[in-house]
Amino acid sequence: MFRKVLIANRGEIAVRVIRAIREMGIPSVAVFSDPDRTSLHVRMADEAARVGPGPSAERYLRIDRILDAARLHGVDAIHPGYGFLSENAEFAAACEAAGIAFIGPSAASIRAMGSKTAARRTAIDAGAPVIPGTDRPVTLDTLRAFAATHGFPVLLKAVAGGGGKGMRRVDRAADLESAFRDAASEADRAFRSPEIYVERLLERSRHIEIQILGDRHGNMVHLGERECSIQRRHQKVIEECPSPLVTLHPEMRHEMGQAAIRAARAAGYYNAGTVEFLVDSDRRFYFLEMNTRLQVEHPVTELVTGLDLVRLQIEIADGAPLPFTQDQIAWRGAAIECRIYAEDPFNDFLPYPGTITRLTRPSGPGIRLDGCVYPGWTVPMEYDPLLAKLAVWADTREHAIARMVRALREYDIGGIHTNLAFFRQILEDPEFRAATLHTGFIDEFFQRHTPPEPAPDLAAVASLAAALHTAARKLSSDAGAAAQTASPWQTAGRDGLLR
Amino acid sequence: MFRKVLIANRGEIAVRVIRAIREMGIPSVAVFSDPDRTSLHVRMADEAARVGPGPSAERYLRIDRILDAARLHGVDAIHPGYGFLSENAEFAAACEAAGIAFIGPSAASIRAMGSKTAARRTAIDAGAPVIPGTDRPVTLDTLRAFAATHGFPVLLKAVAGGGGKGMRRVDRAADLESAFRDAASEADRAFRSPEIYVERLLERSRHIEIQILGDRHGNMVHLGERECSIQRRHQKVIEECPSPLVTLHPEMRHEMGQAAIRAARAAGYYNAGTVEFLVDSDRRFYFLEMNTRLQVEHPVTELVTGLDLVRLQIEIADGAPLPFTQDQIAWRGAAIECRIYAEDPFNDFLPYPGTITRLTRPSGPGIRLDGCVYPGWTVPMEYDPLLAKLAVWADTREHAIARMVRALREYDIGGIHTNLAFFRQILEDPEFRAATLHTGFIDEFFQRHTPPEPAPDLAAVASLAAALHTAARKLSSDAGAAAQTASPWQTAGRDGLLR
Amino acid sequence: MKLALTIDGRADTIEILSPAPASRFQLGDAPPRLANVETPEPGVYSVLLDGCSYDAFVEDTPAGPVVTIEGHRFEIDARDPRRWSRKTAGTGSDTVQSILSPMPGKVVRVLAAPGDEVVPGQGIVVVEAMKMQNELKSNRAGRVLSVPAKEGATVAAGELLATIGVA
Amino acid sequence: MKLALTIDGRADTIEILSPAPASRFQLGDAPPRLANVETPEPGVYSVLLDGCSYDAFVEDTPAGPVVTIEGHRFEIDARDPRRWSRKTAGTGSDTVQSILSPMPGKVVRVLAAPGDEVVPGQGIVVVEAMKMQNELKSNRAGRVLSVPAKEGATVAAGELLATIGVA
Repeated sequence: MFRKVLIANRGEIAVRVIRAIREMGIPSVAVFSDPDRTSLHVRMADEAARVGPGPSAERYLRIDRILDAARLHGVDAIHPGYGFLSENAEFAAACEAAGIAFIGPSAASIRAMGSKTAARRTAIDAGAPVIPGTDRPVTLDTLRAFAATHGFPVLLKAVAGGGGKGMRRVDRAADLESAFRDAASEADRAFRSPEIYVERLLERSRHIEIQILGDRHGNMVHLGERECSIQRRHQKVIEECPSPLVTLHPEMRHEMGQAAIRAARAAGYYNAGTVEFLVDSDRRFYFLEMNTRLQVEHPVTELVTGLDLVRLQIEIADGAPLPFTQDQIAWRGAAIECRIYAEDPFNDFLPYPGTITRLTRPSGPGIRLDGCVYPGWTVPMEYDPLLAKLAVWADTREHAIARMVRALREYDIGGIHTNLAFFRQILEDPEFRAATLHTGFIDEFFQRHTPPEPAPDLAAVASLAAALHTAARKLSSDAGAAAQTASPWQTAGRDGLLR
Repeated sequence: MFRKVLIANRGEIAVRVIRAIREMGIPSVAVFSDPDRTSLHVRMADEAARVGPGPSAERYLRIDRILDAARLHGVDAIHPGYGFLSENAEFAAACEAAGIAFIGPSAASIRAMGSKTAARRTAIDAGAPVIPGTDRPVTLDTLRAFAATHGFPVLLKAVAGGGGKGMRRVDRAADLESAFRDAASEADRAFRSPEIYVERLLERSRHIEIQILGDRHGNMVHLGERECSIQRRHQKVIEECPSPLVTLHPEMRHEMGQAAIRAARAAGYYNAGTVEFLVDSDRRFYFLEMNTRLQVEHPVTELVTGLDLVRLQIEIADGAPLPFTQDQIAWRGAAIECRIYAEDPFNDFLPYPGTITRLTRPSGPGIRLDGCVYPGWTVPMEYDPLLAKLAVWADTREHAIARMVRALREYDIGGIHTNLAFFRQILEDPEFRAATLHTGFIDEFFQRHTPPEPAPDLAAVASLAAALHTAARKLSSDAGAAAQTASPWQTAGRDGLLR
Repeated sequence: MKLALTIDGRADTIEILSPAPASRFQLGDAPPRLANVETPEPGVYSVLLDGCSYDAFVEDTPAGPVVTIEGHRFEIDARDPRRWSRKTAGTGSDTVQSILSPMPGKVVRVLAAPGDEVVPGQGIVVVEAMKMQNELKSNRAGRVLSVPAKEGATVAAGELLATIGVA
Repeated sequence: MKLALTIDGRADTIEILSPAPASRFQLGDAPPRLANVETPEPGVYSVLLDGCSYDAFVEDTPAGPVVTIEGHRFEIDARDPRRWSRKTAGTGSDTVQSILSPMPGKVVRVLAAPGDEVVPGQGIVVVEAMKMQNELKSNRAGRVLSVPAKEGATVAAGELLATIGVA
């Protein structure tokens, strides 16, 4: 097994990977940019290396610096997490060239699937149905030609990556040019490639994806599906396993699973990966793309299958064969995950960085929390606003929803805006409970939804608490507060105590 | 289903029950003594009733006051938790007489099993093997006679309750009198009954118990076993499901399960209950007692079976039939629970109440935390020192142990002593890992164990942190600290701002 | 102690007749009520009112206290009526449109300069936070009066980025 | 700044040569070392030393700071050597046995009075906390000198309950 593993990432996923590595008895090495010096992944890791200099936002993309840190710390494997360098074939190749195992697929597989247009071609060759779209990056001219042929709406997508970055829905020809420009610019910032391709947009379709897992000896299984239809700005916010649609039509799991395995095999794939499908209202499914890395929403699969995907990733990278066959994989109960973001859902989901002043976390039966937040931590404005993933498990979807509502009620994050209250409204929505899910769900939700009216006494209690708090604030002297917040070291520097 | 449920308990189990009730959409009512006004169960419940006056330690034993609160709040069911009134037949009868459902077995079943000597007779009648002991309460004379006949060591036990209260091991005749006096006095304080009985003490035996569940329609199943051999002062501190012994000898689950069901049926039992066995080195098992209530360690069974025992208890009390049969119950993976106490394990496990100054809780995959602790809370000295139950699940016992060690490392509770570091030493102990478990494990552990030597740099970092902290403390003015801690309301009273 | 407060847009007054823990209070002209109030953690108020238990989380913002109870967020404007003063007139009016930053972030592009004529929907300033760019647009036609926003500067939520004289 | 400290019974000195975050420090006569130190939360020190990351939790107790790192508990006696003073002699000596409360709790029984002769193992005071009674015994023969403990009183850990003159 590996001597030491570096995690080329930050935030909750770095913490998740550190936990898995620690449970395997392997020392972990974190990397960090300056705004992340006191981030949880740095505090939790056994070792930590600053990756600098350069703009903070780009530190986690510096292949050279990360490999320097790996060598300095005597690391023999690197876990890339998701985002950043995780789908960068050059990085995978550079790791292997440096004699360091890349915990993921081969550089060749990343190339075959990492480019979304190349992936479409691979999927077509493997016999998977695809949505009408371009197999090459578009120019503004070829984009106009595609829209003229297939009609609107269309969806612009980044060739080089996923996660909603560089994605734009376009409903009319007049908007094509600005959408193309915006998408290319966003893709360039996110993936260092402005290339865009286009697909016909399927209205009211569901996003259902298959988790696959393959070893380096040719064995491959699927671990079932995840339903990720609840999205805002083309980014998933609630994920479930199993998909309620697949629960009603169990044959879909096998069919989509086999299609996913065929596509992955065509790319010579090993390690963990996800094949994403769109499913239309007639339950026909279409290959969307393959993510050649661990997925943000992997916990719901772990909760239902009982498998530890990160541990398995590491074992596979170390050359171990899969420890089970397809028919040994069992799905039990239902899991739901909410992505807790620092954002204001009632103001267009605008991100909201800042300092966490107060934190109460849900716990008890069936709760899994993967986060990177602690009281006093300042959420940096340089990175994604994902604070934590709150996942629940229960024996049925209905019970899981009730448990999630209970957990959301226990969860309090002070000092910034979060989407906690928004999730509670979604989870209590009759359409969500009836599993009428599609990728336009949130837009429609906002159109038909009126925010819940709080019970009358809630306002009375809020007024009382505010009045008592205001009175207490007035009474606590400014001097006391100032003494409390001044850095003793600054004071020390002045009065020379340190000499 | 019930309109509203009162929880006649406090601490982590009251919180656990509130969570289940909330997930069922039922309002919850907490009761509290004065030292518990700001305890988590009061803060979390929808409604709360003060139970007073009288000594704080006895508030949760006041049947009359609790029923008054239930009527005042319009409650139609009461969950007793464990301890306090949970095994009090009079309370169960009083609830039913008041038209309030008691979430537990009938008063008659509690009588049949609640008295440990009556339970022995019931078990014998049901054909379950028992350890040589008395079927009636002893006097000092009959105790001496028993010891003369069966030899030492013997174990004195309270007739009226479990949990290690009123339990004394006696190794020689000279100690009989003082042990009898101490045990009777402790039993009287804990259960309001000084009655003691005696059993032959089986050395190096294992404590393995069977969870049973029956409805009011005559259906009864067992949910497998829990191994609870790691005890200090006759009180469980680590529990596992499955028992590593049963994993090696799977037929034991069925045999003990059937014996447990026979004993429970003999008592006309319904709702959740636990039949405890001692297992000797030849894997012969002996009936110990039956706990006619939810068990502290129920989470490990829930994690492995996927069932929610509290939800099932409530459904059964409401008259629902069991939603599954014996052959639908499946066990997956391995779960371990550590009971986190406010005590100093390296000073004879003496309890250590006080104020929680700092709290960092473990989370991530496979962690379940049932607690009642928050930063700033003062652990009252009137009640049991149980702060939280840290449970983990993983696919194998080996992985669960690794996960528990990881979780313990993440867990920090400041301001009081806890047994967190002790658990880490036990979990890393080769004998524990080899599953060489017996009820004398902890005593032997202390005899053979030398505390781990910290890595040299840990002491350097500790010195540095202490020095920086001491310097910072010196620099922060006393005036500032005083301003921060003075109650603004006291100040308000003085300067008349409130008029 | 008496406070005027605006809670979710509705004006009211609250008078604290006796302090915590046995707090008597009066909302507007309603009869006085009694609540038991404890502060288990700074900024957290455990309130027992008519047998019900509430955990209210209070935080201070420049606009006043924000109280969160059971996931409901109450934005409160609380003032001592004895020191009552009208809020100073804001930067918004019928003839001047103020572009405010809707989130904490960094100004990455300034798209208009003082004197520029702008049309409805025209981008004025781009603010970025957490890898998301937000283009702030004029919602009316007019002429740019001022652009306090500077490229590269960090801005708070609600900070003034530009003003536009409406045509 | 220089401190004398006793860490887990071993005496040493530490000199802080430069403050946090880039903290140079010297332990005893060892070469100075450089650590990067941040305080993410009050009482929590995140220390990077030789590429390793440590989270040290510090709390103040009457006996000095207690530092917890990775579950190891270091009880530290830290003093400024410039204000060095010998600890005042404790209440223990060869001829007087002090019975101290080993835990915070309540005195539920006093079993001996000043002047009583006691034998080894004889109970002197019973302290109760969290439903557990702890009988504190004399470990030698002697005569009770004083019993500051009063039945019903709350005592802190380490508080003097009784003194016994050793025979």
